[in-house]
Amino acid sequence: MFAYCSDPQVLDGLAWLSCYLTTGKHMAIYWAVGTVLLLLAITGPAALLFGFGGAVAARSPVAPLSWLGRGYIAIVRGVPDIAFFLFFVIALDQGLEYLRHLALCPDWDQPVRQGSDFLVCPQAKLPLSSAPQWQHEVYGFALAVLTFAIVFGAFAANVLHGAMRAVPRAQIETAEAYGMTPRQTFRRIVVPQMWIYALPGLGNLWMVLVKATPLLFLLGVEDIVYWARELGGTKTPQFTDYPHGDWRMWYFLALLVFYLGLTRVSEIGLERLMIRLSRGQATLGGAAQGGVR
Amino acid sequence: MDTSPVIEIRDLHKSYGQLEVLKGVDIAAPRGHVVSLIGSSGSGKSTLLRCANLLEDSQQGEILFKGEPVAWRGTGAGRHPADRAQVVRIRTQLSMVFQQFNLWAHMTILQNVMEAPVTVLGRDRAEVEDRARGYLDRVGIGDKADAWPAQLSGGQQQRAAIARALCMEPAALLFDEPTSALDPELEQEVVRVIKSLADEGRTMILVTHDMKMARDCSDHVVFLHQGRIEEEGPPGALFGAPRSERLRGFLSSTLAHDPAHAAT
Amino acid sequence: MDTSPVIEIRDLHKSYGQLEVLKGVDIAAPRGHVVSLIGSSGSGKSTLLRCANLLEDSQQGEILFKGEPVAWRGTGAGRHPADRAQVVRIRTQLSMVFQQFNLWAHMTILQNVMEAPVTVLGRDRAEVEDRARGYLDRVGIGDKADAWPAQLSGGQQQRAAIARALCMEPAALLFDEPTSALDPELEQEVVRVIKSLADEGRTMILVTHDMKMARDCSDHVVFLHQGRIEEEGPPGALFGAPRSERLRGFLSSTLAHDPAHAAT
Amino acid sequence: MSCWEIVADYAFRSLGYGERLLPRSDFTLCQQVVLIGSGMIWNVYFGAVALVAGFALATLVALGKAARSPWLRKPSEWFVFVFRGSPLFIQFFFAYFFFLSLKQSVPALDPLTSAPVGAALVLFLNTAGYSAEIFHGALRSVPRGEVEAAEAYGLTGWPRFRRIVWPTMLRLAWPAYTNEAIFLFHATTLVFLSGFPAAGQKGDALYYASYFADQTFNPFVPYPILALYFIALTLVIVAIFGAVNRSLNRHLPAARRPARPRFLPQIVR
Amino acid sequence: QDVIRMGTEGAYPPYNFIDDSGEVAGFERELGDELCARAGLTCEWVTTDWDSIIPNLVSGNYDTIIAGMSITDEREEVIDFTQDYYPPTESAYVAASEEVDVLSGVVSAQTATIQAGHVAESGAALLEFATPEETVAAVRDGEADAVFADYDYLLPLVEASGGELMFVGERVPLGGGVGMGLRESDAALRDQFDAAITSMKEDGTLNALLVEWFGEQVGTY
Ligand SMILES: Nc1ncnc2c1ncn2[C@@H]1O[C@H](COP(=O)(O)OP(=O)(O)OP(=O)(O)O)[C@@H](O)[C@H]1O
Ligand SMILES: Nc1ncnc2c1ncn2[C@@H]1O[C@H](COP(=O)(O)OP(=O)(O)OP(=O)(O)O)[C@@H](O)[C@H]1O
Ligand SMILES: [Mg+2]
Ligand SMILES: [Mg+2]
Repeated sequence: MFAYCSDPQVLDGLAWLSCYLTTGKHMAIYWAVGTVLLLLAITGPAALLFGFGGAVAARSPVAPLSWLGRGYIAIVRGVPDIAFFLFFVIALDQGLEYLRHLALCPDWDQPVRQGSDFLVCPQAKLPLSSAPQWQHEVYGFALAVLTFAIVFGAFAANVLHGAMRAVPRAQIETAEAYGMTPRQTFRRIVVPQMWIYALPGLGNLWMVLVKATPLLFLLGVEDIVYWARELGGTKTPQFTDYPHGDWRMWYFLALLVFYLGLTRVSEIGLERLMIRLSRGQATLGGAAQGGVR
Repeated sequence: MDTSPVIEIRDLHKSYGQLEVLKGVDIAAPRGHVVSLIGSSGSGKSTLLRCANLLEDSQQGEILFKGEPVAWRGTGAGRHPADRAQVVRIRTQLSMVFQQFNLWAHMTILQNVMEAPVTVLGRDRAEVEDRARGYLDRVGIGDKADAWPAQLSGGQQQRAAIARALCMEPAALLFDEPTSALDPELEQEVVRVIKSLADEGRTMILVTHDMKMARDCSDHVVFLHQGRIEEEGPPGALFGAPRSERLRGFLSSTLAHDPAHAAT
Repeated sequence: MDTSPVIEIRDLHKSYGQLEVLKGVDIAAPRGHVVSLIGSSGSGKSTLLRCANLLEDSQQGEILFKGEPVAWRGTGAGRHPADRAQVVRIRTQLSMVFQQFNLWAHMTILQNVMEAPVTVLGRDRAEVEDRARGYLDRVGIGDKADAWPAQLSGGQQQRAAIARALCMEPAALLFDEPTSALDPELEQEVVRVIKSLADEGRTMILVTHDMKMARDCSDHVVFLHQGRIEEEGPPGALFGAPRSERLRGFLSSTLAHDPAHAAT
Repeated sequence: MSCWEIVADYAFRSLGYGERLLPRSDFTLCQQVVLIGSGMIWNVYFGAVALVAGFALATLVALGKAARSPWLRKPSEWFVFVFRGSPLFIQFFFAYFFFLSLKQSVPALDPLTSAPVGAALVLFLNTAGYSAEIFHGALRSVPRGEVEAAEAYGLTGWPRFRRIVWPTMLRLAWPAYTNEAIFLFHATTLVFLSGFPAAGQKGDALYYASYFADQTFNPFVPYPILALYFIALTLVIVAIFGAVNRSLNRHLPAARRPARPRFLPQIVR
Repeated sequence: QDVIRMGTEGAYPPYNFIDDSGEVAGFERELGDELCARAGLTCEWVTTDWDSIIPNLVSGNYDTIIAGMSITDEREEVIDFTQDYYPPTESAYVAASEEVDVLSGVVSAQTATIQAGHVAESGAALLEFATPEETVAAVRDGEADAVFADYDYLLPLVEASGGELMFVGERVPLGGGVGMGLRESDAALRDQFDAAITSMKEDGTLNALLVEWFGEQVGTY
């Protein structure tokens, strides 16, 4: 990075550290921070969307839709995210490629499964094997986002489903009495009022999601924890210009600070939201803001 | 003037589990008429109103709105309205003031009043706002338009609930003890409102514990006792010469010890 | 008999943010007396009761219970009771019936009534249960002992709230419109209860919109108007010969059109 | 070898009973099902211990967070912040280091570095942090009228909390708390994945599942088995929590018209 | 096929690791680049988690595995290997003192590896850690008496420890040689790489590479 870094053996103290912390490998961990933040920024809303869809489906009066929603919640919520990531992503990837295969190569005569191999026609590969590396990475990232969203969507659906039921019945009845259709009642009364019941649960879910980002590595995305492990592990002089002992402690400490910071920011945001939502409500939280009886 | 009933209830039965609350009630409210429902606490008055606008399923009997009978599906405890569109259609023409007010907690008072006309009837927002403020002024809480329900006194909440019902400008209204939290002055104002609504041709069913109000407003008074109609008739006759023992007992407590006596 | 006030309020001021609700109110209720608080909706009656049992912090003025002044910490908007033990001590001798009842939703009616005597006063459970059932019978909902609050009619909930207050057998009671949801018959019963409580030497402050009730029960009537006491005195004088313009206007609506006239 | 023999050999392998060695070749479905199921014993153990103990601590911490005194509030806030704010495996990592150094000075604390004690302790603290926040949030949604009524009747402090606030808080918190319980059981798979060492090939369900995935190079058999086990476990949790939820909500009138089975939405009209 | 994607782990020096500049480096990097050059292929390097390295290959996410993977019968059933480019490997015990009895003490190994299986069978008390790093740390902390791992992985660590760690007990030959893994359906590609390996073996460049990365005592062809 810096000009004086060409021969690290002669450096010491801060100069050494400044070179050490700016190696290409360290750049990768800084990038990974961005990856994690980007993943969270996309997955959060996406999971909420899945959750909302799941909750709406689960409470639908149409039986098959309701089964679908309940099944989604029950099954996906039942599987530990790790186990899910260990086989689901590959399955998802194969599923997508298989669909493309059916669509793009109707004349393909060889079987798709040959022994343990999974072979689709070259045009159906996702992304195409000729695609540049960044496309592979974006695709992997997109699969990760989708998987996270599906998994956490199931939990969000459960929270939202509960919150919808926590809305006092009198409030809903009144809307019905005024001729609102179920949809209007849902949109105008249930949804605005459910947030106050849902937010603590959703906030927690968000925290769990943030803390699940280390699992990204299982999905083939190199996240900060992967790099922290890699960088912190003992380095012998043979393979690096910057040999050191087991420094995982320090890297993990840095991770701890990073995650605590992220948590703090999230908490402040959630707190603001909560204050906004409980404005004027006759609850202990609403009352804490004063002026409410 | 058309005098066929706007709201008609025939032989209505309603139970909560084992508890039979309504045991065959018939009521007919023609256009522009006010029918008052009196009776002791727990006699089923609120339940009757809630059945009338289909918030509760009843187990037996007919409900007709403007001559159109509600279509049912199933029987007994499994009886539900068959046609959701019909239910919505009836309800948009039938506003209710709840005994516990049930203001929507997440909306300001003004939003509460504007909500149904804008969302359900699809009226123009600005026009509805004018009208809503007018009704809020009329019930004397124009200055509370931007307060939350939880910040209002009991009487103010009740008045907001009344304004909300009025703003729908429905063909018929159901009032469940609309003056329970109001002082005599405001009560008189509500009586005036009800009378002017009747003059406009709106039909009302009014549950009240206030015999004076029942007497002042209604064209017809129904005395409900333990889920049955014990006695009914025009207010003059009913209050002047109650026939049944029960009604006489019920009214006696109103007539004794009246400040009116002391004042005169 | 000791006639020093059990509840005394001196120059009480209370604001919600910008809105000044109580602007210097003085009230004294001696032992065994019933003080009625009348006034239009939003005049600050509920707020006064809530200040009296320290549910709301007031910004200025004194509150004394049995001659003992509440100790304060801080001033103005930052004023709070200084001594929690004192607050608890006062409250266990001072029961309140809320305007919105505030029954504990997760307990049955009987549990609601038994809760405070057992948990706070540490009374014997079996003995309290007997007493609680007695009070429930007295207000006419003995058969609802095992129902949940959400299953009761408005009037039944109100009666449960009254039974809950009575079961504490406190030195003083605060009633916030205790008969708003009750029919005239039950109202008379509540009047009787209040009178017998007064005879037992209990002190009461009663907020009501029912002038007849105020007249029947009270030793002293206070007319609150916009956060100030506009007029006060014994019921006979106050209702018989109101001095202030406002009170006369307020009462006029009660006196006109009374079914009592029609009946006689 | 019949499946019954496999059950006899491996059903309690995760606890150290039965066959000393794991199967090395010719893996059968039965072996996978039995061994992964054997590992579930640990997942259930970790989850149950942490959940029960965590519930109590969470309640205290939630109360602490709501307390007026900064002496109670600040430590509670920090506790929740740290345990909710950092990934579980970092907690495992530091806890393991910490326990290692602890036992060097206090030999009696030797078991702390073993998973059954150390990991359970970390999971307990972790779930307490999350649950405390859920409870705290629910605390703020308790209807004010009921709390005021309690105050007015002299119910303060502990009795007020236990009799009035707590039941309502639980009712409001329950859906989110159910989620947390499920998360906790899922998190137990991290114990051997990145937390504590597994001694003598005694591990949890994921340990055996990844063992088989590694030996057979086929993730599509052991992980779905693991998933099915967890779905079953989750269904049990949901059933138990659902029963509690029903009793917490028993005072509320049931929804009037339960979603009636309707195959065709009323589009026509 | 225009681009061959080479899958590796990037965490197993000296076979493959991530160098200071964040690139895949090591013996297999140099070998792989040379093989591609000889076979006339364009190659691209991809890192992936060891646990899913074979499933990802058969599902087509990359085309070869070149990650220090020993040729075993079990693996042969699922994928194809080229001929070995590293002679059969040995595993070794490392301890903090000479006296340790590796057959009855506590021995650490990485979870679910051949080494872990060997320790379990040897009668020693096995202590499994998720990463190789932790297995060595356990010896330093006294949690384990010895660590059992690949000799080539341990050697640099022992050398860098300054006498704190030492080899003890017998070395154990485990696994066949190391080869490149390919899908069974990719026979043509395998033949190309096989030919390239043969040519490197023949002209001595492979031996030179082995010595460069593993030192003089390494087995050669
Ligand atoms: N939490 C609050 N925040 C702001 N304003 C409030 C709050 N509670 C009450 N107020 C206002 O204080 C005034 C007095 O309220 P209070 O409840 O004491 O009236 P009241 O005399 O009991 O009336 P009612 O007979 O209608 O019950 C009202 O104008 C009300 O809007
Ligand atoms: N959800 C319910 N479940 C069970 N019983 C109920 C329910 N709602 C009402 N009831 C019972 O039905 C009866 C009639 O109740 P309703 O509310 O109609 O009385 P009401 O005439 O309006 O009385 P009030 O004047 O006290 O409001 C009461 O005995 C009540 O306890
Ligand atoms: Mg009623
Ligand atoms: Mg009031």
